[in-house]
Amino acid sequence: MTTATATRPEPGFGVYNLKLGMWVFLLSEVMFFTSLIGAYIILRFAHPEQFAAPGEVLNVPLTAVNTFILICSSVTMVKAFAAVEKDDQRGLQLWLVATIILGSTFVGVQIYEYIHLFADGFVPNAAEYSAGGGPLYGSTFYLMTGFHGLHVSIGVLALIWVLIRSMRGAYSPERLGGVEIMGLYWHFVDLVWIVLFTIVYLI
Amino acid sequence: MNWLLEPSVSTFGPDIDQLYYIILIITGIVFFVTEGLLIYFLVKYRAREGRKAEYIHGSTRAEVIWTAVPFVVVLVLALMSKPLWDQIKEPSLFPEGAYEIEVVARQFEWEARYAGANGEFDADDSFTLLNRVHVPVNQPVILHLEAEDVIHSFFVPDFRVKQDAVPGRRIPVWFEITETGEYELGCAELCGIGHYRMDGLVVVQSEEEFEAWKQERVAANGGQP
Amino acid sequence: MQNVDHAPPPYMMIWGVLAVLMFAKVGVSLIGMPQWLSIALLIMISLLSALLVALYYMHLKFEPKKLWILAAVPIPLVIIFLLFVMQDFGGGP
Amino acid sequence: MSQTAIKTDWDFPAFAGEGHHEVGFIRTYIFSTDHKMIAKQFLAMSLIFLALGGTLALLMRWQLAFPGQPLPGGGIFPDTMAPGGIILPEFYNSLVTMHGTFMIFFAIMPLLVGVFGNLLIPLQIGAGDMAFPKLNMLSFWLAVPAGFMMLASFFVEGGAAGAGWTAYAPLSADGEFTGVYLGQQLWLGSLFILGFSSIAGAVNYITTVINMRAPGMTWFRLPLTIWALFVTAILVLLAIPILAGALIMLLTDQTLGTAFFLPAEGGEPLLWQHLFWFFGHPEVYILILPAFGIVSEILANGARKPIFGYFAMVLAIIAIAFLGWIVWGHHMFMSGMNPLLGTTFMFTTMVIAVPSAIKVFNWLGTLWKGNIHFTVPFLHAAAFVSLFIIGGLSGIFMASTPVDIHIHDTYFIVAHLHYVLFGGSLFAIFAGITYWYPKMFGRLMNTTWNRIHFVGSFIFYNLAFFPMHGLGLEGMMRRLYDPTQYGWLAELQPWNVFITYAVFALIAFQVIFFLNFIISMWRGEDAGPNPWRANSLEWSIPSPPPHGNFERIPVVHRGAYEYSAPGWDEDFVLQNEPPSEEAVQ
Ligand code: HEA
Ligand code: HEA
Ligand code: CUA
Ligand SMILES: [Cu+2]
Repeated sequence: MTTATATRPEPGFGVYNLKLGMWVFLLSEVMFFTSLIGAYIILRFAHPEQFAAPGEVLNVPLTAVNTFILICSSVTMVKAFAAVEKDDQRGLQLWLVATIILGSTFVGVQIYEYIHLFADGFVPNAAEYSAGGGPLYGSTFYLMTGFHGLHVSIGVLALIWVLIRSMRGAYSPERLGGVEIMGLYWHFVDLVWIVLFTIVYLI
Repeated sequence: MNWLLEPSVSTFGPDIDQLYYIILIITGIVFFVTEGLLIYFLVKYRAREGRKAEYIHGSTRAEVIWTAVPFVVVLVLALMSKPLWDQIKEPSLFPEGAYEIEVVARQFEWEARYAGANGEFDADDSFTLLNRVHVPVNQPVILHLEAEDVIHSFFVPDFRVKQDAVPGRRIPVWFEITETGEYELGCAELCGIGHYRMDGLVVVQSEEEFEAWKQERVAANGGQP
Repeated sequence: MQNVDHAPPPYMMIWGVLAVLMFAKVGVSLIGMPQWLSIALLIMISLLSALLVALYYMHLKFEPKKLWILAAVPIPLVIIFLLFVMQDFGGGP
Repeated sequence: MSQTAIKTDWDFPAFAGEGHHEVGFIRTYIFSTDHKMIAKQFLAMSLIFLALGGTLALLMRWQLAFPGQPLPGGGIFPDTMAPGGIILPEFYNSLVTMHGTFMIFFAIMPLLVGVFGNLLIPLQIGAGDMAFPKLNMLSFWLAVPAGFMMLASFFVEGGAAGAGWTAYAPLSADGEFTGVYLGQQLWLGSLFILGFSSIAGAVNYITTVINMRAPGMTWFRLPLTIWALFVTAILVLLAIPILAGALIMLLTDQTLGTAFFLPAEGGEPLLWQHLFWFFGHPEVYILILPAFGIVSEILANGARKPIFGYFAMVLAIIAIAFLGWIVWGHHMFMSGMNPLLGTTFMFTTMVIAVPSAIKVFNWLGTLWKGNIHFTVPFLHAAAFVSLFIIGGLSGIFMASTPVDIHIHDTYFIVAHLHYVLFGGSLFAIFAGITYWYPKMFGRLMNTTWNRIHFVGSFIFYNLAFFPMHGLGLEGMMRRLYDPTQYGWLAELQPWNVFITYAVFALIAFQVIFFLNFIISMWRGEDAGPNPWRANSLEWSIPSPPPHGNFERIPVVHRGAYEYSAPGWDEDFVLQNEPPSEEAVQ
């Protein structure tokens, strides 16, 4: 028996370890965001008077654009993966750079939004902004968007790391695990934002 | 110290106790059967020279039986519990014409508020008591539990009554006591340093005594709430 | 994935669909329709978008069935949690 | 498919089976990526916390038996804890909280998941190491700072957290209520970090079990330990993040002025309870499922008989894990939760007794017609069965909502939780440690002392915890600094004294275990590869196994419980033993 078949998982999932590990990790992320989003939904049900209608406090057009940017970054990420599948090193790096730029833009816009909201007095423990008064709106808003932003920021750092490795020629069609799991994480963060954007800004 | 409960003095107390005894008997049987079998097998099948264990992998029929029987048993227990639970805790089923008192918990005391003649808790002739609750006997009583700081729990063992008082909520509890007397009240939810000394007294009085006592309190307060 | 046994996924098309869906959501939210309807629409659209991301960008569509099952494990838990807890706060169906 | 194999070996720094080279002291003992060493590291850490948790329990028991009397030698405590040796109420609250926290998060959970998960998963599935050895190392080295943070909280101003291990808000959400500020925040931060550790471990376990099983190791040939650990890992993976989210919200309530759980500003205390118990109930099954696995393994070994109803056992594990997600409300029957929801949770809670019944009866079935050898691990495993039955049956009382009205938050609950956690989990851990000690250290523990430890533990454990049921029925509340404050409890005081004496004896017997554990590392009898004449793969290789475990990846031919199979001379047959010609297949 050759080593190649011996290390092959017997029944297994037919998915290599790193990818499986990333998927498994993302499941725990689902639960993490569930607890944050769940808290938001429940507090909003319990105290509707503390929450403002869409657009009253938050800048929906700006964030819509920002959402669009994040969606674009997902397509550039998937393009990077498609490039490495074809051993297109240049394409890989270009698309990665594009993703990094879009990702940082997203974080930048979010920081800009935070600064404005802060200036307007909408802080995590703000009492003035919402209809009935009370800090729940600010608390939940910053909690959810903040943790999402943290995930994007970590993603950008990881992307930079992947970019550096790609410039050292670390990836090829046979060795693209690093790009693929990076993509999984990135798309997941995008997916979470799609949900967050809807329930935080639009509902 | 034993498996029997102290007698209870509320109307639903004996029902709770009865349910408790039913569960005690069922689990007691399960306990003796399973532990008995365990010991029996340990003794009977202890290792002996030259004997081999039997090569048995299981039995579908046995699995079905010991899945189905416990399932039926616990289902019956749940079905027996449900009506009693609803009777005690479901506000829409609370008895009519109950005497209502407001009980506010705070670190580390209980404050009972009695409504004035107009039924308001902040009327001129309403009054409060500290660490004491007077209630009439043989009449349903509803306590509206509130908490000012942290969660406390209103617990009168002899009544089989327990309910958390949660800040920000107003939670009704009802009971009807069948014997006059003084009963100790405790706080069952950890509420800080003084949790262990948050005791009080529930005084159950006959209808007349209760009315007289109330008049006395109102008079003593001189109309000051 | 390198022995490509399926056509390359339509990445750009998905991107277009996602963008359209996103702006559709903004539209739904801004034009005044009954709240229950807009909430229902918004949730449906965002779940659809999320599904597209998972299926195409995260390649779930091309992964073994077993991975699907694994990935679906949290979903019932999330639903159960929200449904149950909402009962306790005046919300919920 | 060969390309898939290439992709598997992608260039992530350390991959299983890669490091067959000599490594230095630090890489061997401290920053090791070898799963066996990590298991031992977890073992050392969690036994220390077990001992610490036991010490805290001792202090609590002193106070409960002799309230207001100075603790012998208690003068060493600062005046903020126990002036003149007399324990203060705030210190008592910290003791209860930290006792629960240490025991659950830093002793039992790492023992079951960290130790046995790391030790057994690669060995029993026939893999060289975990899927992600570096991540595994990280998992341990995140647990250590978390532990230090938790310990440090005793020494900060205001003392350690004192809101119970359940940290009910708003008591825990604002230092004003307890006088504990930094201590509570350290508690929250520590558990948050520990959460990362657990999730890292869980990702590793799940990936490893799915992908790295040796050829022939199909799902239904796995030892039940692996099934249990696998399902447990899924519970960890999904439950811990819920706690993490809740911890963060509580932390910001404490520090940033948010108000998730502070009702004065609109927050919802019950939201904390829902989040906590949505994590917390799966957590208690995290603390019992691996114990189920260990016990199944050892009962079959002791009885020299195949496990009864293997398939049903697997299904029961999965059923418990799933049902465990929909019963959390049974901790909240008295919380003011919607009564209808209470009814729903009562039904689900009752139903969870069914898969537990399947487990119990199949264990009994395993002993039936066996040929039972009373090895020390077997004794502990049998004790587990008998004590888990008691703990589980007391759960039925609490599951019945009307009965829970009376016993909620009383010592009945304390009795229940110690029956399932000590009588259950900890006895299984004793079984597991004594059983796999040779695989970890190459030597056997001293059997005589182990027997003495077992008998003493079993007797005094029951004497200590059984009377608590009675105390609870009489209405003695939990987390009660001084029971004599209440008239109806003062007369029960002799029982508290009795329990405390039993605890003294119980702890004395644990010292025997501790000494035996340490001394046997050097003095123990040489174990040989398979001292228990067991079947699973770890027994086919030397004790302790070399780095990389298996010389060649084994090929598995049968399930893990082929004891006393006909056609073999011995009453066991290793899973990787090739089928013999004569053997009746
Ligand atoms: C390892 C941990 C563990 C395990 C396995 C369990 C198992 C169970 N627990 Fe327990 N529980 C805890 C740990 C655990 N628990 C802890 C730590 C707390 C307190 C938390 C705190 O507040 O600090 C707690 C609290 C707790 C409560 C809350 C009480 C209260 O605060 O008021 C309830 C209520 O329903 C409950 C129920 C159950 C039930 C029904 C089971 C079932 O799974 C048990 C099933 C087993 C059996 C039933 C026995 C075997 C079966 C048979 C022999 C078959 C025949 C049986 C019948 C027909 C009935 N538990
Ligand atoms: C697994 C969990 C576990 C274990 C093992 C224990 C063990 C013990 N527990 Fe506790 N306990 C809890 C989990 C546990 N507990 C929890 C979760 C709570 C609720 C907390 C809360 O309300 O918030 C609680 C609460 C609790 C209370 C209620 C306090 C109150 O409500 O006021 C009491 C009171 O008597 C108590 C006592 C004890 C005692 C005497 C032991 C004894 O059995 C201790 C015996 C000592 C040991 C088992 C350790 C000795 C071990 C060694 C020396 C081995 C070392 C070996 C090496 C280092 C090689 N515990
Ligand atoms: Cu109030 Cu405990
Ligand atoms: Cu539970």
